[in-house]
Amino acid sequence: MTLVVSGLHAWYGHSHVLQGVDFEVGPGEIVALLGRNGVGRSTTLKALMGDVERRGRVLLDGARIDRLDPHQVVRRGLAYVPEDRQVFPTLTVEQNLDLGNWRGRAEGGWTKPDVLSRFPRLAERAKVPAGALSGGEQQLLSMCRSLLSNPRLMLIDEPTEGLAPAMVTQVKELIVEIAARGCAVLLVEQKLTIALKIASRVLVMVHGQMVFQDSTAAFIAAPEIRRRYLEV
Amino acid sequence: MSSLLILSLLNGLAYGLLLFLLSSGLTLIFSMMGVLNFAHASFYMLGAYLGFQLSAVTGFWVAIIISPILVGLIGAAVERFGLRKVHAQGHVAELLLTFGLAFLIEEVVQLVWGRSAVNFVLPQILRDPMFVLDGVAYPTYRIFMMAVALGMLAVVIVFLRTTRVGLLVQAALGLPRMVGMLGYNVPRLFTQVFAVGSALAGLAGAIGGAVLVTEPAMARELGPIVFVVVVVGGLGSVFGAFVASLIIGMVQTLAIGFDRPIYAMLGFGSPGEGGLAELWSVSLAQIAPLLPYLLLVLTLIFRPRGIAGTRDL
Amino acid sequence: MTAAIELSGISKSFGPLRVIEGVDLVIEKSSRHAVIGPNGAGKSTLFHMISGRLDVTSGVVRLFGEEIQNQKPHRIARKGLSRSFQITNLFPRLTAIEVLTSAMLWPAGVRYDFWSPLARLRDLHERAAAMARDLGIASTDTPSGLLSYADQRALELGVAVASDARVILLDEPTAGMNRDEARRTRDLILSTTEGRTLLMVEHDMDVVFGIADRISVLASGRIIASGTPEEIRRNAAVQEAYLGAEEEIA
Amino acid sequence: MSRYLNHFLIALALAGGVAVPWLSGSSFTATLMSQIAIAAVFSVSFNLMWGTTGLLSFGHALYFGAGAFTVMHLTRMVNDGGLAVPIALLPAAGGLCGLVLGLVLGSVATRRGGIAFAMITMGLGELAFSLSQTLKGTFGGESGISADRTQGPEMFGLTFGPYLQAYYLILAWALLCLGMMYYLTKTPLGRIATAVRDNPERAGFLQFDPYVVRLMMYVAASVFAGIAGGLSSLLYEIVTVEALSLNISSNVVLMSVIGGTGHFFGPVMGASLVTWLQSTLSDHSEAWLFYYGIFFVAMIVFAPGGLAGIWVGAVRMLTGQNRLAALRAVAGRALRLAPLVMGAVLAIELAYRASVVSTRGTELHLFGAITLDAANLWSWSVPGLCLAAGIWLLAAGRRGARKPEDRA
Amino acid sequence: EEPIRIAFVDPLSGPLASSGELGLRHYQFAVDEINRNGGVDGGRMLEVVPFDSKASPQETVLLLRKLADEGFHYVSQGNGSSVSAAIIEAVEKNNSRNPDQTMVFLNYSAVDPALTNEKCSWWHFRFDTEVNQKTAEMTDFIADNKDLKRIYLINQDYSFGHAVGDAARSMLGEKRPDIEIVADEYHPLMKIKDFAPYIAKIKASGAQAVLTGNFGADLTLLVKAASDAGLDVDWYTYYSGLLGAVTAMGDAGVNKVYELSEWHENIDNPELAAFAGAYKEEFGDDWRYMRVKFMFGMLAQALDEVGDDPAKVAAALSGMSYDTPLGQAVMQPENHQIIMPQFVTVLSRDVPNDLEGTGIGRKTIREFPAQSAVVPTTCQMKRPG
Ligand SMILES: Nc1ncnc2c1ncn2[C@@H]1O[C@H](COP(=O)(O)OP(=O)(O)OP(=O)(O)O)[C@@H](O)[C@H]1O
Ligand SMILES: Nc1ncnc2c1ncn2[C@@H]1O[C@H](COP(=O)(O)OP(=O)(O)OP(=O)(O)O)[C@@H](O)[C@H]1O
Ligand SMILES: CC(C)C[C@H](N)C(=O)O
Ligand SMILES: [Mg+2]
Ligand SMILES: [Mg+2]
Repeated sequence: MTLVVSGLHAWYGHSHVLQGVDFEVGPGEIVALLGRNGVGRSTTLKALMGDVERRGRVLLDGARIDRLDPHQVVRRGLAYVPEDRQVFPTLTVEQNLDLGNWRGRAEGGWTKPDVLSRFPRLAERAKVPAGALSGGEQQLLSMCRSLLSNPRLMLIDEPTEGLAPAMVTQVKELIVEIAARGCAVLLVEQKLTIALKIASRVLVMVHGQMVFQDSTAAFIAAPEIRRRYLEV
Repeated sequence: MSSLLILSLLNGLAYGLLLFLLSSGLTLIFSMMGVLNFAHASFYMLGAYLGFQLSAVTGFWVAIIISPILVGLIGAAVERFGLRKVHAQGHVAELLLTFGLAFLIEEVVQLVWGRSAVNFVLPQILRDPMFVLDGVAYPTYRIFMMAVALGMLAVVIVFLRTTRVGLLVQAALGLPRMVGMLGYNVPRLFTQVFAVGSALAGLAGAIGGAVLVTEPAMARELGPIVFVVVVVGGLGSVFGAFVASLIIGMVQTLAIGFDRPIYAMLGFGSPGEGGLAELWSVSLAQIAPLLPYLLLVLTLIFRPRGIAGTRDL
Repeated sequence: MTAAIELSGISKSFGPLRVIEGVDLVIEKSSRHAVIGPNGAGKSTLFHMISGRLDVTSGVVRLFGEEIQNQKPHRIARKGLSRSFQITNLFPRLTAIEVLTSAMLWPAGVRYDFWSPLARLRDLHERAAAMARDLGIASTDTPSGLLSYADQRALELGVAVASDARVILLDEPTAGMNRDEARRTRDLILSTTEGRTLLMVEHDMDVVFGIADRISVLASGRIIASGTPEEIRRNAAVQEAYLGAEEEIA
Repeated sequence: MSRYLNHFLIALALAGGVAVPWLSGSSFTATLMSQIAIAAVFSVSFNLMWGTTGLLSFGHALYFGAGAFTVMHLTRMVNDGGLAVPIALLPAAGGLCGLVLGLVLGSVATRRGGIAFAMITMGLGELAFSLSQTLKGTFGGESGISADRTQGPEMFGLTFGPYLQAYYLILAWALLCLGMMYYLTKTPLGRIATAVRDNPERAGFLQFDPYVVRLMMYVAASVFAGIAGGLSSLLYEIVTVEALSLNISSNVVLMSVIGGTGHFFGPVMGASLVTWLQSTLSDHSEAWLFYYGIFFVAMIVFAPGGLAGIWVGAVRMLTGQNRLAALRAVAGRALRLAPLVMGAVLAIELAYRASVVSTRGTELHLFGAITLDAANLWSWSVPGLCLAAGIWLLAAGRRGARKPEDRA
Repeated sequence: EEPIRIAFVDPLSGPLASSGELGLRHYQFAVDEINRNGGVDGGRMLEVVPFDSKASPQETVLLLRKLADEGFHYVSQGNGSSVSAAIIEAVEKNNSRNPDQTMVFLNYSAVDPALTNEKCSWWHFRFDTEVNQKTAEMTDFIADNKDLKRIYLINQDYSFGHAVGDAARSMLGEKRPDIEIVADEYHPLMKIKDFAPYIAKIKASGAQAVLTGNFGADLTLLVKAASDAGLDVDWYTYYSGLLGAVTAMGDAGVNKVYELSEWHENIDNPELAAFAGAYKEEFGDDWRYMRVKFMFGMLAQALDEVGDDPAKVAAALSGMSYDTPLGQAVMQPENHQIIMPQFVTVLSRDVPNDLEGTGIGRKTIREFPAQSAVVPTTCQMKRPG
């Protein structure tokens, strides 16, 4: 799987948020998308999904997916974990997970028993309406739900927000494993310590444009980038 | 048991089941999509008129199959070109749209078929008595109507149990975009659900129109009662709607059969004239029409989730 | 001297699920107390029970010595308790100023008043405007539902501190903020809660250690440790249940 | 700027309201404008619940009807000499009745918001309606009860017999009510009501009991609806159980929504337009209900902010930077839509004439000169051509519109 | 010269619309005839202008105000006694408050007795016999049926229906105390869709006959339900000749359904038959209300006598005698109620003319002269001025 993005623009009404973004994500890679608040990282993910007004070329293994509706994009193998969790509050944890598995059957990869055994808390709460879960639990659920479609590329937005440190470690391990099992990850993450630890490449964004694109090592080696674009 | 009681019970059952047939579609639409579809009874009316028109060409049996399909298609169009456009503004906008639609459908029906009742009659085989009880014939069509309603109940329940449509729609209500981003075509799903719900109304119309009367006011009169059934039955519960329909059907029918002034029922003498006397001398049949609404209000106060609902309204 | 908040033996069950199991906790007047703990430990649930959003299954909650468990939120609020929510819970069609004045009405002695014009309460309006400035809310005349996420979080905090409540409960006030914003918010919390009692839940250890003078750790519905920040940092059980590897704290 | 424009328009509307019936000298105009004034009070009172407090009521006719019957019964008492109060003051009793009923029923209805509230009010409304049909002694059955507004103690030497006098009486009451309701939205209760509308639970954490807030707003709405009902019984001098029916309840929803529930004056606009349409359109076309329905649906789909929303947009446009360009765009769109609308109207009119319901024969006369005959197939080509042209223009316009691809 | 306009105010929408439209067609046809014959008052034409009463008294009151504004002098209505009552009051108020613009109300079909008794008005003229008159004649006829022992009264729950029930009960009680009235039932107006529960009750009561004033859907559905249930009783009705009723009853009604009316399709009078035939020719449905023709005849007579002045027309109508082809009709001056000959009919297949193409029509089995419609009145007529 290779995702190639070129000249991606996006708008909210009249505000032009993405102004020509180019980048790539290779198979099995974890790519961290960094930037200050409000530079358009979440919008980039939404634009890939087709959830905002957009223009540009997005190629998934050579096929254009930039004119598709979100559900069609998902059927091509992308999955999305939104920053505000978006669990279905009236459905139980289990039902939430079932909906994630749109293929309707468990094949190879990730299955419901898989994720439930990995996060016993979710298993305990299987029959509880997702709206009653604690903030952190909802975050986990949201991620597991998207995972069950066994995507080829996952777009994950701020997965560790509101998680306790111990849980953060678990999520970090999960992401690493997702990638290890062959699914590429495009990760938006506030906490640099985590992002840098698991990502193989780093994208830095400022005002709707990419200003840096290189390996993690190169990023660490260039502290001025960090100072200029990430710190206030 | 007196034959009047048996007949009243049977009539109540038949009416209740017709109500159920009509409201099962709304239960689907309302509890799944949250759309308080004021045009639902209008789809019922369309089903009746189309059934009438078609039966002249194709005969009754084909007509009661095609008519619901046509109504379903109309429903799909309404969802696709109307509701979908206002969906983002919330349920009230949807409600108001269907409200206006009910208006329009009534006008169109009058334009095409005139302002008085049309002569929609059942085939003779259904009009023949099924049995005769104490000199009163019980026509076959009532039994037929009951059978269709029970069949519908089974179909709907199986449909909801075995598919995840119910879950999806419920999820999509609050977070349609998220459902889309899990790989489902939400707009199409809504259209389908709405079409199926409308088609059920159409079926009720095709049968009910022939059994009762097919006339332009039929929608307006049944409109509010359908909501009572859905709310009393409980949001999301087809079975609840079934029970509620039966209760309302029975109450309405028995009140006519065993009409009595209130004071007499409570064992008092005649209250004479004036003052509160009027309230006392009201008879059971006279208050029958308000019983469903009383039931509605009491349900909402004391048991907001209805008879078998899964969540509060 | 009575404590600001005193929980004795409170428990919460949802059906068969026991989420809080006999928590005892004393929050001294004018202290800044943080509750930390793993996700799903029951921190928000605890807040909900104190503030009246949820009923307690058993146990007693005292606010300045008075029992308040199972009372309606507005009754508890009137006794001098105010809170914010982990998941933004505002008035989307009101502007920031309107939201803040609404929060100031009752404390200013204006109740279900339908006879005097709002416009006469000029000082209220000015205080709200000043507060919006302090919170760094960019636009005060757009509906708050259209504000950016960070502004909404700030407003969430603002509503909690706008009233003159003596006790303030903050549920993850800095969630979703980057480090600088979190730092700014920390200062804001410090200044606005001056002289009042603060109880907060927070996962950002910078903020916790920067604000709290006492910390309690909640895990699986029980308090497993309570103490000063230093004691908590050193507590092995806490390390294991919550903090995980040391590196993440920094 | 836009503020002054608004004030100017309100002043203009007021002046028109005072002068027009007097200048026109037509009792029908006076009656129509009385109806509008009553409808305005009624729909603004509805909007105190819906627009301000977020409570959608499907049973608001209950208070309108109760007020109307109360005032009617009192008027009869005055007519019979059993009560010596100037009839002009009686609408206050309608308000009082609304107050009492609102408190009693509201304490049940406002426990819950949302759809539950909508359904419970619908239930209460239908309950009251059914009950009133049953109690023929009090409500007069189908024929209703009637009285004479001129038979009673005089006030300032006025009998209120002539329609113009009656109109000014009603106008005075209406302005008083509208003023009070406007004021209410500007008080702390009004503010908190909007907070309750947006998020009742959180309002509770601001120390206000959302239930009390809802109840107070509900009662206020009931009071003014009761006064509106009382005014209607002065105007018509007859009330039937119709006044309590779902028709009235839904009509007030329609009027408020068409007018726009986001603005105080939206419902006033809606009430004016709808009342005017209802009483004049039916004279000009058999298809008036059809047009009314289409208009309503079109408003919902294309102008969710209602008339007030359109108005605000228009003011913004007129006071904005490129007002000429905007005006040109609007004019262009109107021109493009014209053939479509014309074709549709012609088609509808012909369809009604061709249909069984026609009471006017099959001929349609246009501008005095052209005659179309619905029975003649050729006549149908006229609307046909208009529609085709309209659709072509629309499609062309859409093709010409800027696409997102062309931006940036 | 301007035509003389008559406002026709009847339901043209809603469940009663078909009755209103039927009336309107009758009006237009009757007026056309007069206009063809040279109009009235030395050559002025008559014009019928339809208005929708929406079957609502309140709407109608409003409408009347508009009519006054637009200078209408003649208002006519028939469907719904409650609307008529409202019109009477509104006309009274208008004529006293607005003496330059008086109006006359011509009622062609609303037959609640109150309208010419306690609610009577100088400005209201009723051209149909009211319930007490009809019932007096009908019960005379019933009284002759010696086999009848048990009768069931079922009527619509509003002023007209109650009038029928009350009249039938008291008059039957007087004329045939031995007949048991097994029920005096009232059902909601135009709301019942399924009369089966009522039929079960009628059956259970053991009634041999049903007397009902029901009209429109309330009659057709009642009879339809009875025929589906195989209920075998005689029907005494006032409106079974109206739209759709005969079609709905079909053979179940033959020799079972009796009706009282001022004319029917099998009366052997060439002039009226030709008139009805011409109507059928033009509109394709049956002429039913001969009283509409009589009413316009009387109006034309009044206009010819005194010209287009409503006050004078009212005075001329009051007490007017008019020669119909079936005998003399008189507008009683003491209450402005017409008296005219009436016929009791029964449905039969054995008739030259049918209704609605069913092959079934009415045939006379008893005639009542105009005088037998004279019943006492409580009206205290107040002449204006
Ligand atoms: N729905 C929206 N409508 C209008 N503007 C929006 C909307 N969502 C985001 N924006 C604006 O677009 C810009 C980019 O938003 P985005 O959510 O992509 O930022 P981000 O980089 O993810 O930052 P963060 O998540 O830390 O706030 C911001 O300025 C934001 O205010
Ligand atoms: N209505 C409910 N039914 C069942 N379980 C519930 C309900 N409400 C809360 N819970 C459970 O109670 C536990 C405590 O939740 P709470 O929100 O208090 O956690 P928390 O400590 O605030 O966590 P976080 O830091 O993630 O916000 C969770 O595991 C949650 O699933
Ligand atoms: C036209 C008629 C059926 C009207 C009815 N007789 C009434 O008086 O109300
Ligand atoms: Mg983001
Ligand atoms: Mg929490």
